[in-house]
Amino acid sequence: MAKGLQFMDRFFERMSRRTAQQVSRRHFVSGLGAAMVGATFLPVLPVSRKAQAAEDPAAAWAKQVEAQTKDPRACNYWRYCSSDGYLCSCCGGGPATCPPGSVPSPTSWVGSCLNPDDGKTYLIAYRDCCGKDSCPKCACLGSAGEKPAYIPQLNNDIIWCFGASSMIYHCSSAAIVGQI
Amino acid sequence: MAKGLQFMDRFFERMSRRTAQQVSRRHFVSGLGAAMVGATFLPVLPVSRKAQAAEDPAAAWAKQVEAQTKDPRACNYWRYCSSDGYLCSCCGGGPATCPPGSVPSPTSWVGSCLNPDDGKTYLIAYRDCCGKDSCPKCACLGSAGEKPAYIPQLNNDIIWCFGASSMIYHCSSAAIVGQI
Amino acid sequence: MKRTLTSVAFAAACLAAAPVVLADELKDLPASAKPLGGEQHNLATLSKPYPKRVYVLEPIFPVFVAGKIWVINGEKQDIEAVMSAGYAPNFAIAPDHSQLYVFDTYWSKGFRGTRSDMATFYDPLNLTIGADVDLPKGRFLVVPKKQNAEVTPDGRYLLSYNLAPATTVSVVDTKERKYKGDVEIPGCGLIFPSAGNRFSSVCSDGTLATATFDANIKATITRSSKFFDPDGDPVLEHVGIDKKKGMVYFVSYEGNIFPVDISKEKPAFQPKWSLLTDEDKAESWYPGGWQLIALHRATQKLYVLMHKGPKWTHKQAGEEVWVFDAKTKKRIDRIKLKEHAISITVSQDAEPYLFTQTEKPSLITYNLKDGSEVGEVEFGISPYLLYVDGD
Amino acid sequence: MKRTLTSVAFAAACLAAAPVVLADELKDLPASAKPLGGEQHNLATLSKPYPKRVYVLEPIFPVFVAGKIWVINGEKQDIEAVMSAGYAPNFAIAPDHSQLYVFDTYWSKGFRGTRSDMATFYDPLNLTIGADVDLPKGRFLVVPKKQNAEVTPDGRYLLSYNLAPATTVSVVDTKERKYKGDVEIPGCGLIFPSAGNRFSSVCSDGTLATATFDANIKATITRSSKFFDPDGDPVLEHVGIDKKKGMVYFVSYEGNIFPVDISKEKPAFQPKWSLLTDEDKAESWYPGGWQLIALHRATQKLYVLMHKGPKWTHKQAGEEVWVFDAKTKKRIDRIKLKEHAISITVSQDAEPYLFTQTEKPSLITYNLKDGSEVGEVEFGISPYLLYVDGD
Repeated sequence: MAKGLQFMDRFFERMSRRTAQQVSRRHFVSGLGAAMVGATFLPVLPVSRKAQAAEDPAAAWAKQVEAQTKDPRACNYWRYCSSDGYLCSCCGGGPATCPPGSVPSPTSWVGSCLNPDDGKTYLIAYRDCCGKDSCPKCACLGSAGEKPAYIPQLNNDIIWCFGASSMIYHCSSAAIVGQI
Repeated sequence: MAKGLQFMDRFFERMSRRTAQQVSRRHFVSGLGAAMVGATFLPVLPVSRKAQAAEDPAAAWAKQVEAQTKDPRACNYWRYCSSDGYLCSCCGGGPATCPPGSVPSPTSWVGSCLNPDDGKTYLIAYRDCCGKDSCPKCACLGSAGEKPAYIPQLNNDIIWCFGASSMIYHCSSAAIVGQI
Repeated sequence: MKRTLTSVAFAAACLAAAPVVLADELKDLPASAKPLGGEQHNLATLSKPYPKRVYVLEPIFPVFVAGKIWVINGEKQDIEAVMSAGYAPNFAIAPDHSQLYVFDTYWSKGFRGTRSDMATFYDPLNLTIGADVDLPKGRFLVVPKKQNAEVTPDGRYLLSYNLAPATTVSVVDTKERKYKGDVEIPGCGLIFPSAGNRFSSVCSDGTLATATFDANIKATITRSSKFFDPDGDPVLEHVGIDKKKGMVYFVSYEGNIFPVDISKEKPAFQPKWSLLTDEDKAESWYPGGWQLIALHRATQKLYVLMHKGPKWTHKQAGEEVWVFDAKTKKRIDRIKLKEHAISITVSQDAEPYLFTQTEKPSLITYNLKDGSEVGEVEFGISPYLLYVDGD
Repeated sequence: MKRTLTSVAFAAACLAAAPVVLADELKDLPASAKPLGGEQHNLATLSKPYPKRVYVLEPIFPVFVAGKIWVINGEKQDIEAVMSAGYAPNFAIAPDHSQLYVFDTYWSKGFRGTRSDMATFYDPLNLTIGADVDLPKGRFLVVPKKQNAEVTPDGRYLLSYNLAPATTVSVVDTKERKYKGDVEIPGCGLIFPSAGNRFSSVCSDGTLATATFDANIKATITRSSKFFDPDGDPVLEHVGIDKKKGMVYFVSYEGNIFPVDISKEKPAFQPKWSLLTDEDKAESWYPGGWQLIALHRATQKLYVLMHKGPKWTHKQAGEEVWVFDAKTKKRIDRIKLKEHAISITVSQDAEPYLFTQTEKPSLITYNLKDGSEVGEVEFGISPYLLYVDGD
């Protein structure tokens, strides 16, 4: 089992214990948000795994859609290889900027996408902007490396607003957080 | 001033007095509903006015859209000359039948449409079906004889759910209630 | 299966505008991975109001319980933000641009449960909510029309029309952020604010009612004589309006303009005039659409959406915009629209743009200098009403 | 202007199914008018459940706060009713057809305010609401997937998955109409009910968790050994399922079928087999879509939406439905779809229909006797999940 999944299990386990202690869901979620936002330790614990270019979903996607780095309002913008939803870039925000009046989520999942300009693979945090109903422009469905929701830390169908003041999905952003 | 308008004014006046007596809006509306549904006297007080075929909006509409009497799911079905909204006929109801799970409104406005089969003009009660969000199939916009909302008894933009248990518009029905 | 999708976890970023300090946190990355400091998850704010910003109110017809308001950059033809709203919302802008107001109705369980009506105060830069002011008498639930909710010229009061079926206007004090009372306007509708404590309404008998209210919302109502024929040629609900001067241009089904000066306590009715020549009438031109008329204040030009009838097509989208000089009462231009439009407005600056809401739907913008197309932006399912800063 | 639009008033009709007694009331009509007794304002009810009725759940993506459920007559290709719903709803049908269940989430002011989560009980004929059962732990908010909410085979309990981010299953007693408690399934998701007090879930480590709970919702969880590789070839979330026999056919990204018998306390894993021949693989065929697989119970035929990849296109709409005999593990038919589909289901009767939700969007129905098209009905903006009575 990969490190990330171990982390997730620990994470779930910890949260489950809290649930078991009869912490109400709403306190629980807001507690989580506070914990995550306020914590010095930010729980980014990636999974280590050997790259095999031939089966690299990021590279496959970049090739399939002719990924580009110029237009963050197009579905084939390189960072969106695993993004599912409405692009914040089309709704008054940017690839890593929430539109006015929305609420940036403190939580996200992290995928990896290939930058076609430098040929390098970057870690992308898929963070939702929350607090308003769907934005809804530029619906894009990237699914490179995306997994079912029983592996939540790799799933893009989930409303990634955990820890935000609202669980309402407005749009999808994609921030660079590392490089592989 | 036409009889209908007089009636409306009296109606408004009576209601205004009640409002002034600090009856809350919700009690007020439900009281209205009860009054209208339960009353032996149903306040249908049409306006008398001489017909002039040349300017008859019902006849003009029937000609313009090639009104028909066979398909109540088409916008040119003869009764819909002044109907604005989604046809209940397309959502599990009929021209005078609300779809399952919706709430028939006890109030309506009354227009008149020409039946192209018998060449006669009928009074049509435009009753909304309420209680669920838009149905939403067969959007039709008839505006024959339709007036601005400051003449509410002739306006089809209004949510005609007064007196129903819900002010949420689901679809539009059109029942025959008389003949001119 | 091997893959390079290697880095997967809940990632925690900091809230708006605070930098994300991921650098130290990526120590558990695989050897091949380098943290990059982490891109901020920023939160955008709007620039200050400017004349060519357009707010487009969208009652979403197939999902009527949840409307939207689109904030459009009319210079760049771009979306600046999207606001969420409820059932048949209305919108207004404070005259000093200091607030945006949404008049709204919700049910606690979406389409059922407890109803609540409110005026919501939005900061115009952050689009954050400053207040929900309860409207205890409710709101008029209708396909949204601009003059069903307004703000007084001094910005002091919000006015929200209600028909339940008594016809009243709810008054909200914007300073106190409180509902203050209702003004009864029996048999009338629509709100044309003319002073800090005065507004006029159109009545079903063809008169204009003018209500003046005091600080306790005690009102006196005066009724004008009949100035239009509600049976033969009623005026439409959308008007050309100069809120600063207190001038309203009503347009009727038959294409007549009824100018009314509401700046004084007693409305002054100017002679009606027709948009249509005999030739136009022979060609069966009619005004029509939804928000079908706009006024450019500085030049007193009127812009009217026109289509070829027959009669009783007053809601049909327009294929042309006709331009009139309200002073000379002459048509001075015809703009053939690229796409038929249901609503129009104009910016109030010196080099105005014409904004047209098409049936497509899209917002197509024309430069009024020469009628040329500036651009087109597509959004929404059924956008309906247009507002510009300073209109 | 003269006109014959003469009869205008508030007209009051009686409520559902009660006749309107207008005859006596039209005495004030103009001389030319004759009352006609007045047409009733009736209220329709649904016919009894039947195998080819399809419930289509629509999370409306551009207006996500307000979903819908469409009740479709799959025989006549017609809309029987439209139900309103909230945010990312789920749906379930009582095994005895006595209730419809909507698992739902609302905010008191549409997109803001107080959140409430509930299981709503609907009468299947009148579509009236019998109960809202509060789900105090919330619900999993995600693009709706069928196995996130279920009902036990005996109809006794509703099971609703939650990730907040603790992973639990909320249990509602349908007799008492009360929330009874939550079962924790750490690291697992999806619900496959197998008995009145038992369900299985898929875990992120490739195992199956099986939870058995008592009347107080005290649960014991057992974990199987790993039966699929979550890194290399995870199983998708939608399955072919025989809820009566307790048989689940998982399908994986790479087109493998993992049959699991969950009818006993301990799940029995049958050998995996592939949908794909070497030739199919050479042509790059993959399963894909959303609800991409269906089982016809009586014949144990599996229907799978297929498209030509590349890899990682597991959500791409299918261009063909491949038919497999789950006993012989052989493909027995290929149905070329008129329109690409994201979701499919089949009726469970002896002459089954295949229902396909297309991207158009529309519901296109095929007769499985010969693959011929039965008809097409268009509705909605983004319908997503299909349910049939008895599936």
